[in-house]
This record gives sequence, C-alpha cells and structure tokens, in this order.
Amino acid sequence: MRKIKMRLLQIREIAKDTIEMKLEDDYITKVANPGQFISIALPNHTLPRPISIADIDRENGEITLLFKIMGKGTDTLAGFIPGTEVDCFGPNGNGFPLDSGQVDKVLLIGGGIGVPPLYYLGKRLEEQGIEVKSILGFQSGKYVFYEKKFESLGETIIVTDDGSYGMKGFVTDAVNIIPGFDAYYACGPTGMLRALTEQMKNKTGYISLEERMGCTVGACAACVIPTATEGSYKKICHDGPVFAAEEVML
Amino acid sequence: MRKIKMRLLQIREIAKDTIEMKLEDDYITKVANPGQFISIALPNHTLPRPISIADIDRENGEITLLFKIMGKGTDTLAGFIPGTEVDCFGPNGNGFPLDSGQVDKVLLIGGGIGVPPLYYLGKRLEEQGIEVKSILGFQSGKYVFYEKKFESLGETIIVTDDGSYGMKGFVTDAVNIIPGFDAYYACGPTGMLRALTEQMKNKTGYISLEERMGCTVGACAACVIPTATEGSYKKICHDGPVFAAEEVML
Amino acid sequence: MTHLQVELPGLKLKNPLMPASGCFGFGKEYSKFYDLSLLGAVIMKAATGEERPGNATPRVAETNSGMLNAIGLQNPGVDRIINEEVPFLANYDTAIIANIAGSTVEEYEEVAAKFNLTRNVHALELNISCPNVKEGGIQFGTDPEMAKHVTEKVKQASDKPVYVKLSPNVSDIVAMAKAVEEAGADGLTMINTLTGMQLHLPSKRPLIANKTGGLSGPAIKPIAVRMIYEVKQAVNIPIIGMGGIQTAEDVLEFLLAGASAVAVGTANFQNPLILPELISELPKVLQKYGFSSVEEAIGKAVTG
Amino acid sequence: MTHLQVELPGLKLKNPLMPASGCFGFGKEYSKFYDLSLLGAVIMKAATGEERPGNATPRVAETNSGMLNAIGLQNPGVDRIINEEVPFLANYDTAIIANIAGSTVEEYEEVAAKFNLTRNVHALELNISCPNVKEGGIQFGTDPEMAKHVTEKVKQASDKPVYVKLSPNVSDIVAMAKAVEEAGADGLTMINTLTGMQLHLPSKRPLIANKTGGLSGPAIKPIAVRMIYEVKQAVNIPIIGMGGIQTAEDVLEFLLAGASAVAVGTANFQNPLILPELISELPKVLQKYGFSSVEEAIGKAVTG
Ligand SMILES: Cc1cc2nc3c(=O)[nH]c(=O)nc-3n(C[C@H](O)[C@H](O)[C@H](O)COP(=O)(O)OP(=O)(O)OC[C@H]3O[C@@H](n4cnc5c(N)ncnc54)[C@H](O)[C@@H]3O)c2cc1C
Ligand SMILES: Cc1cc2nc3c(=O)[nH]c(=O)nc-3n(C[C@H](O)[C@H](O)[C@H](O)COP(=O)(O)OP(=O)(O)OC[C@H]3O[C@@H](n4cnc5c(N)ncnc54)[C@H](O)[C@@H]3O)c2cc1C
Ligand SMILES: Cc1cc2nc3c(=O)[nH]c(=O)nc-3n(C[C@H](O)[C@H](O)[C@H](O)COP(=O)(O)O)c2cc1C
Ligand SMILES: Cc1cc2nc3c(=O)[nH]c(=O)nc-3n(C[C@H](O)[C@H](O)[C@H](O)COP(=O)(O)O)c2cc1C
Ligand code: FES
Ligand code: FES
Repeated sequence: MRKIKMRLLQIREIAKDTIEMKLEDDYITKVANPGQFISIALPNHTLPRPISIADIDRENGEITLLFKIMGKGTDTLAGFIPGTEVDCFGPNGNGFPLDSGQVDKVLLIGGGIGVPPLYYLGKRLEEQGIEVKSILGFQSGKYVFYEKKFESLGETIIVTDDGSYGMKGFVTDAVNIIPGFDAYYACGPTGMLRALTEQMKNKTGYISLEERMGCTVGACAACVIPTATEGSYKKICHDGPVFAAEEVML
Repeated sequence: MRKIKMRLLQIREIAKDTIEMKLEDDYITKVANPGQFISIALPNHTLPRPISIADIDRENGEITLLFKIMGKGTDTLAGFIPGTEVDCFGPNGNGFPLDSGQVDKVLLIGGGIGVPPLYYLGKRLEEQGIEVKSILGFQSGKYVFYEKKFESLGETIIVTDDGSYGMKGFVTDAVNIIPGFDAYYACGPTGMLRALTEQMKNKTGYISLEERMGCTVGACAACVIPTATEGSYKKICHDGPVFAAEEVML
Repeated sequence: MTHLQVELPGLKLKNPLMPASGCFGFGKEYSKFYDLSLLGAVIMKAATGEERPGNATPRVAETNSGMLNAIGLQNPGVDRIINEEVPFLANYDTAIIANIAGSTVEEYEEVAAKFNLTRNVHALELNISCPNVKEGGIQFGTDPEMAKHVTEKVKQASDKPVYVKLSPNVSDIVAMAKAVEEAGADGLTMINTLTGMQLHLPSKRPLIANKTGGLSGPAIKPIAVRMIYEVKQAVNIPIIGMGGIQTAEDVLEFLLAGASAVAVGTANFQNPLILPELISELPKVLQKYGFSSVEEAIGKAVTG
Repeated sequence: MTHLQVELPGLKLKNPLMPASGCFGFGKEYSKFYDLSLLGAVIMKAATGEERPGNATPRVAETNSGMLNAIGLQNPGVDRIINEEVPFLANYDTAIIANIAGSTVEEYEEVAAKFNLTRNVHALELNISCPNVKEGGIQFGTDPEMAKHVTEKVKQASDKPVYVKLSPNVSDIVAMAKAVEEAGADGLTMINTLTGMQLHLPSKRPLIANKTGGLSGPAIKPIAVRMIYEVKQAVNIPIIGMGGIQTAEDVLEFLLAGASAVAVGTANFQNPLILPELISELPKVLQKYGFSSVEEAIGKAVTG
C-alpha cells in the first residue's frame, strides 16, 4: 500500500454516465489482484473515493478504472483531462481468491457498476485455463458496457431491467440458464447480492461488497458488515471487499 | 452591475508573483470607469475576490486585470488556463472622478499591487489632454511591472524599498521631486496612503482603499472605513473604493 | 405544476426563499441585480434603538467552506430604517421581516414597538443570538430563561408575529426552542452563526478585529440540519431554516428536516443571483424527489 | 535548527503531531504507509470495558469541508486492546495515549484501572464527549458537574496523566475546561466533533443510520481555534488541539491559539501520509513566521 500519483492517459464515456479511465502507474499494476480497489483523493473533498481495479496491463504499466457518475466526486473525476496527476493510494482490500485449485468452471455475475472488477478477475482466471462465463445486468441498454470484452472471455449473457437490451429481468433470472459451474464471483448492489446468495446457497461463491467509507484502509471502522458469527463485524475495506458468500450477513 | 462569465484570453506572469489576465467581456468594458473593480467568484471559495480593473479595450471587448498571488484564491486564479469561463460580477464601486474640470496636471502614485487601477485611470486622463506623471513603488526590482506603459503616459519614477531598481526609498520620498501638479490619485497599502495624505494635506487628492470584503456590493457592512465626520462610516466597496483624501480617516 | 407557496404566521410567501438577515442589507444593492418581487420575503439587517457603528475592521475572514463575520450590528437605528429603508422595500411585492436586536430587554421592546407601528413590516425576527454583541446579546441566546423573558416582553410590545432566531452555540437547542415557544414565539428562525476564530499568522493575532466572529456558510450546514430536525420534533411552531444553503437540493434538505421556509445568507456573496436561481430550480428538485409542493416536503424526514 | 520537542505531563514528544483517536485504529494500517516512530505520539481508538459492535451502517457521510461519523465506539474491549494492540504500537518509538470511554462512571474507572497497569501506555485521554453513545456519553461531555465527577474518579483509578477530551457542543467551553481542571485533569484535548446530520434526499431519511453524527474536518477548524484560544486563557493545564488540521500552517495556528501539541483526524483519510508530511513541513513554517521552536509558538496569540 502506497500513496501515489497516477497520470491520466485516456478518459472516455463508454456508456451513459459511465467513464473509462486509463492511468499510468508502475506500482499498483505490479502488486494488485483482481477485486482490490484504489482510493482516489479528489481536491476539495474530505473523503477518498474507492474505485475497483477494472483491468491491469502489467507490461505497459497501465491501469483501467470504470466508474459511474453518482455525485459530486465522480462528477469531478469525470472532468479530469489527460495529463492530470491523480492522487491515489492502494491497492486496498483483499481481492478475489485466484488459486482455489479445484475450480474448473466459474460464473461471473455483475450488476451495473459492480461489473468492472469482474473483468480483470475473468482475465486472470482465463489465463489459468479456467472456463469463464458471465452474466451482466444493467438498468437498460444505454448503460451496457464491456459486452465484447466479456464475450472474449467466454459466454456472456446481458440482462436489463427493462428488457431494452439482451434478456429482460434480473441477473438472478439468468443464473438458471448457465449450467454447471464450480463457483460464482459476484459484484453489484447489495439487493442483488442478497437475492443471489440466497438463490445459490449450496454453491461456492465470492461476493464483493460496497459500503460508505472513511479511511478505506481499515482504521476508522466506518465500513463494517456483520459476519455470520453473531455480534462480529468485518471491515469491508480491509477484510473485504470480497467475502465468501456464507461469511457475511447481507 | 451584473453577474457575468468572462472568457480568459491570455494569462502571463509579468513580474514576480504578479499575473496579468486579459478577459473577453462585452458588458464591463462598456460601462466601467477607472478605479472600479470586479468581483471574481472562485470555485470552492465562499467569498468573492475583488480585483481592480487595470485596463479596458472597449473596441475589442477586452478587460485587463493584474493581481498578485497572495493566498489560496489568487493562487487558484493564477492557475486558470485560457478558455476558462471566469465567474464575475460588477463593475463595483465608484471609480476615480474623471471630469473634475480645473485639473491640468495630475500625479499618479501607486504602491505594489495598488498600481493596476492607476493605469486605466492614467490612460483616460491622458485622453482628456491632462498631463500625467507617475510614481510607482515596489518592494524590489523583481516586482516592478508596467514601467513602459506608464512611461508612455508621461514621466514615471520607479521607487523600490531596497533600491534594487530605480530610486531607493518610498513613494513619499519621490513626491517632492515632481513639481507642480493639481491633484494626485493614489492607490496602495494603507500605510503608504496614510503617509501620503499626511504629507500632501493641502493638495487635492483621491485615494483608493482596500479592506477585507464580504459581499463586495454594499450589503454586508464588512468593509467600512471611518469618515472624517465623527462616528460615521462609509462602505469601501460601495461608497469607494475611491475617496477624496480628506473624506476618510486612515 | 409545483406549488411553492407557504403560509406562516403573518407571512404569505409566494415561495419559501428569502435572504438571511445581515447578508442583504435592506435590499437596495441586490435590487440592482434582480427584481426583489421574486423573493418570498426579505429579512432586513438587524435594527437597534440607536445607530450603531459596529466593530473595527477587518470584520470578515474566509474559512474552509465558510466565513467568519463580526460586523457588530452596524445599522442606522430603527427610526431611519423605518423612514428610509422600509419604504424602498415596500415597493416590491414581497414580505418584509424586521430583524431586531439590542443590548437590553428595554431596547428590544422599544425597537419592536416601533416596527409594530410600521405598516409594511409583516413580522419580527428576534435576534437573541448575535454572537458579536458584547453587552448581553450572547447571554440572551444561550440561556433559556433569558430567552423566554425577552421573547415575552417583545410579544407584549408587538402585535406582529415574532420569530425568535436561535443560536447554535448551546448545549441544548431543544430547551431553547421550547423556552421561546412557551413564551409565545410564533415561529423560529435557525440557525445563527457559530462562534469561531481565525488567526492571522504574520501578526500572530486573530484576523478579525473583534477576535471572534460568527461562522456561516456550507461548513455549518450539517449542524443546522441536525438542530432543525431535533427542534421540529419538540415544538409546534414553524421554523425558517438557514445555515449554509447554496443549492436547491440544500433547500429541500432543510424542508425535509422540518423548515417551512429557508433563508440564504453567505451564498449571496459569491453569487448575487443565488436567490432567484434557487427559486427557479426548486420546482425541478421537488419534482425529482416526488413532491408536488413545498408544503408536502416540510418535515418529511421527521414524520416519515 | 528548529526544536520540535514538547514536554507534557507523561509525554515526552519528539514533535507535536499525533493522530486523533478513532481516525487511526491502533496504528497497524498506517504502519504499512510509514514508520510510526516518526510520530510524536499515537492516540488509540476508544476503549470500553467490553467489546462493542458499534452502530449500524452507513456510519460516515461527506459534508462540505468535513465529514460526519457515527461509528459508535466499536472496539474489541480494553483487555484485547491491551493484549493485542498495545504490544504492536510499543514496537515503535512513540508515546502511546489510550482513549477511554464508557456508559457509566464505573466503566470509565474500570478501563482506566486496566490501562494504569499497562506499562507502555503513557497517558489516558478521557473521552467524555463522544456524541454517538446513547447511554450517557453526551451528558458527561456537556454538564460541568458530571465531567468533574468522572474526571475525579478516573484520576483516582489511575496514576497515569489524564487528558480530558472536551466536546464543542456546549454553551460554555470555559466552564467545562475549568471543571475538569479542578477535578485534577493533567491536560485537555479539544475539540471532539460537533453533532450534525445529513439527509439522503432519495430516501428522505438521515443518511447515517444513527441519524446524527459527529462533524469533523476543516469545516470546524474556526470553532476549534476559538475554543482553544478561550480555554488557554482560563486554565493552567496544557491543551492538545485538534479539529480540521490539514496543513502545517494549521498546526501553527493551533499552537498560537494555545495548543501545546496537535492531533490530526479526518485528514488521514484523504492522505494517509499527512502526519509525516506535516512533521517534515512544520520546521519551515515555524521559521517562516519567526519561531525557532514549537515551545516558543505555544499560546503566542493569547500572551502576545
Ligand atoms: C470497494 C468499493 C469499490 C468500488 N468500485 C467502484 C467502481 O469500480 N466503479 C464505480 O463506479 N463505483 C465504485 N464504487 C462506488 C463508488 O465509490 C461511489 O459511487 C463513489 O464514491 C461516489 O462518489 P460521489 O462523490 O460521486 O458521490 P457522493 O454521493 O457525492 O459521495 C459522497 C460520499 O459518499 C460515498 N459514497 C457514495 N456512494 C457510495 C457507494 N455506492 N459506495 C461507497 N461509497 C459511496 C463517497 O465515497 C463519498 O464519501 C466502489 C465502492 C466501494 C466501496
Ligand atoms: C477594491 C479592491 C481592489 C483590489 N484590486 C486588486 C488588484 O487589482 N490586484 C490585486 O492583486 N489585488 C487587489 N486587491 C486585493 C485582492 O482582493 C486580495 O489580494 C485577494 O482577495 C487575496 O485573495 P487570496 O485568496 O489570494 O488571499 P487569502 O488571504 O487566501 O484570502 C482570504 C480572504 O481574504 C481576503 N483578502 C485577503 N487579502 C486582502 C486584501 N489585501 N484586500 C482585500 N481582501 C483581502 C480575500 O478576498 C479572501 O476573502 C483588491 C482589493 C480590493 C478591496
Ligand atoms: C456578514 C453577515 C452578517 C450577519 N448579520 C446578521 C444580523 O444582523 N442579524 C442576524 O440575525 N443574523 C445575522 N447574520 C447571520 C445570518 O442571518 C445567518 O443566520 C447565518 O449566516 C447562517 O446562514 P448562511 O450560512 O446562509 O449565511 C449575519 C451573517 C453574515 C454572514
Ligand atoms: C471516524 C472518526 C472516529 C472517531 N472516533 C473517536 C473516538 O473513538 N474517540 C474520540 O475521542 N474521538 C473520536 N473522533 C474524534 C476525533 O478524534 C477528533 O477529535 C475530531 O475528528 C476532530 O479532528 P479532525 O477534524 O482532525 O478529524 C473520531 C473522529 C472520526 C472522524
Ligand atoms: S473505511 Fe475505515 S475501516 Fe473501512
Ligand atoms: S463588502 Fe459587504 S458592504 Fe462592502
């Protein structure tokens, strides 16, 4: 974990309110795992913005972030121009388990702006020869992104709430279509994760959680989640954001 | 008085920590008088920054501001790039009297960042056929600016505190060198104005004052100055910034 | 069609927006920027019995997301305000609220009595919370008994509705609110400024001549929202909310917390058009969050 | 050569900078960013008698130049802190201050007594001002008599110097400071957070699950400076100042106002290296304003 400045190389809107940033970096790219996030310190803000690592190009020292414009901070970030030195620190959190050994086929399940970390995860799993299929859910067609990229990893089903693109419904509706996978990896709104973990109780699953954060490094206890053990809490920024599905109480 | 956006055309450092800005504008340039100021609203600040009008090019709709980097606000302003739309309102204040009638020869006396408003004043006085001489005081040589421009209006004496450029001393030392003028117009630090008005008690003089401001339009009573009349106050932003020398108590 | 009207004791407001006392003079300056008839009301600068020169300068300082002020109640005195300032404002189609201040209970009564006879003044705002008056203002604002006493006296001196302006510099804002409600206050305005200080490093002295000043602006907004939310649950009189408002979303936040109308102070300084801008943006924001009127939003965070 | 050392009851600080309680856990996380031996001291997160789960989430919200938090004293309990956390911090060459909290005077005494037997803890910080504890914390912090009482009891339970942390949510901060000084406090730390609230417009509810939270960050700096300046004139015990510090100039401002050392809380979150950065910048800033040591600057705005 270090505090660094990353130079913004490229920024573009890849779907409605959805920004893709490529940044130059020679530290995070070397040490980060899929599912980890970085914290971005924006001028005139008191709290850092946690953003998942969406992709890493180790050779070229390039990191990709994808974010949705949700409020003041992401709006400011979306206005950055190439060349800007972005204040960051990280990588934070634990990331998805990559070397579980007995896994041959995995299912990635992403909802909205929960999709980004799954892309880098999928790439790394595929490199290991694991079969990767994906279900990606979005509000509507205009929010869909990275379909082609996920397709290059394996079969990909797009689901939209309003049916304006792909299948109509929720990711939970699509899960039944995909037969036989050893584990699932999911990231998305808490409601989606709750439904999903309920539905797939007897499957091995890993879910990546979100909560409003203070320090983003485990020091302030802002971002806790109750664990399955009564009265016990974990810090999402430090012990997560990825948890085994049965570990936490959503 | 209007709220407007002015497009920044050009920005450059013309002396140490001293920035010249040229802005596009088609309202202030038409209505403002020398000695008036505009208020600049900077992002992430709660108070506007009052900056005097240093020059106006009516034909081209161009206004010149000169400012010194003194703190956070002017530092932010100095970082603006051409094309930026600057939030302003004005013109504020009264300005220097231009049509006093019986004046043939005037002396302009500026100290440091008090020099800018005198330039546009001098130009307008000179246009009326009035003889203009200037004494400009600066901390040291590296802070000197606009010498040539003032010379194009008439005789100009540069004074520096440390003698590193021009005459060594204060503007008050130089005043005696200039013979016979009908009125003086001064702008600079309060200490300088106090010494000056004392020294030239029996001359007609107009001085431009500074004070920390809230509203900059006369509504909040932040920027008052006691007048010669016991117990009475004037608002610098509204009744000034220019006052007859005998009108106020420094 | 979004209904912006709000009816409060003595005040039929066409919309819930007005300038906060002391940040708008007596309206003349901002009338150069826009038509004051756009405003729901105007709260005038504090009036005292006699003319007051106010404090020495500097009187203001910028802080992070806020400012300090120690104007010190500079004003021409109640008589000149009634004769010279009210008639100007009365030209506009807007409600007029007179902010009254004093060093003694008698002074409050005197000023209230004079405004009581002034036809175009619709309500009084009792400034018991100005932190910049040395002689007693601060005690009135932080002691429930004194606040009650001065409110009762002013109520006796005036038939106009009285809104008492609460100071946030207290351990228990609810106790203050209840005390003045009991004393007969028709409404509350809150919050006034928090007492703060900034040092000027080169001189190693407080930057403001008065040493301390009142903190206002977005920095104090969370404190204002909390206090309004708490007070709304404890009293039955309406609240005019203020403290750091700078966007139409902020206006809605204050309404939800329990304010029936809002005042904007510091934000006028960076943007002289802030009030007309907020008035024109408010309907969109109300709609966005599912409200078809201001009345509907009032206190929603409290009542659910 | 600028002398940064400061000597306070129980604390020989190599420099006046330390993290504020609750913003630095027990140091482990930030030890990944830098060597904690750089710090003058570390103030640990609040310890209670038993483990506490804290409040529901969301627990934080960003505000203009500040943030709200309602962590609710989540901590593993004093025993585990002594056994698992203090030994880690004791590896570093820095002073350790234990922040103690409780719902009852007995709990405070119990926690203090346990830390009293912990060799590597150099001083106690008595958190009587946490606004997020429902059972009584808030009353301790806003009532001089209760503050006095709990301070006396903790002094009896402990031989270690006791610094009492003052709440800014009071009408009269000087009365609070004097009360705890009389009760035997060895020092003061101030200020804790101001109680605030933010509403979440889509849900029309307080954003923070606990409804209210404590406001910290640059927004509250002017209030902290004012209170330290006032208290410095009224007491003879040293003050550790905090509230919105984010630059070395801010550190100097707190020293001038009367603080003998300072703590940095919220600013760690945006910049995990803030403390080492401030420590390295402070000498330059002291020099710029004519000081050759920290000691020289302390209280200069008060004493002249
Ligand atoms: C571990 C983690 C990884 C994330 N990865 C991504 C990502 O890859 N792409 C992406 O678009 N978003 C991601 N988010 C959500 C993202 O951090 C928020 O959308 C963002 O912080 C909102 O900031 P804002 O200033 O625009 O919104 P505001 O509402 O103005 O922010 C105010 C405060 O609330 C916090 N906040 C608001 N919404 C959220 C939220 N949903 N989760 C956490 N904090 C929030 C902000 O950090 C800030 O402190 C992630 C969140 C977490 C916790
Ligand atoms: C009528 C008038 C005309 C001016 N014209 C010019 C000009 O042409 N060129 C120029 O360089 N400067 C001018 N000044 C001074 C200029 O306004 C300040 O230097 C500037 O506001 C400092 O802002 P800052 O954010 O850099 O400093 P900071 O110290 O960070 O500012 C903090 C606050 O203090 C106020 N402030 C600080 N110094 C002054 C000051 N000397 N006078 C008034 N307010 C101050 C700021 O406006 C702000 O509210 C003028 C001031 C006035 C009153
Ligand atoms: C420069 C200034 C002067 C003020 N004068 C008064 C006053 O005379 N009477 C009063 O009741 N409040 C006065 N206030 C307080 C405001 O009316 C308002 O309560 C406070 O500033 C909070 O609102 P804001 O954050 O929108 O400014 C003044 C505030 C400022 C900034
Ligand atoms: C997330 C968070 C948690 C805090 N927890 C505690 C605590 O446990 N005990 C305590 O005395 N103060 C606590 N505080 C208050 C800080 O120690 C400090 O007094 C306050 O935040 C002001 O300083 P700052 O503006 O630098 O953050 C906490 C503050 C924050 C932001
Ligand atoms: S955000 Fe501070 S512990 Fe997670
Ligand atoms: S700055 Fe408000 S009256 Fe001059």
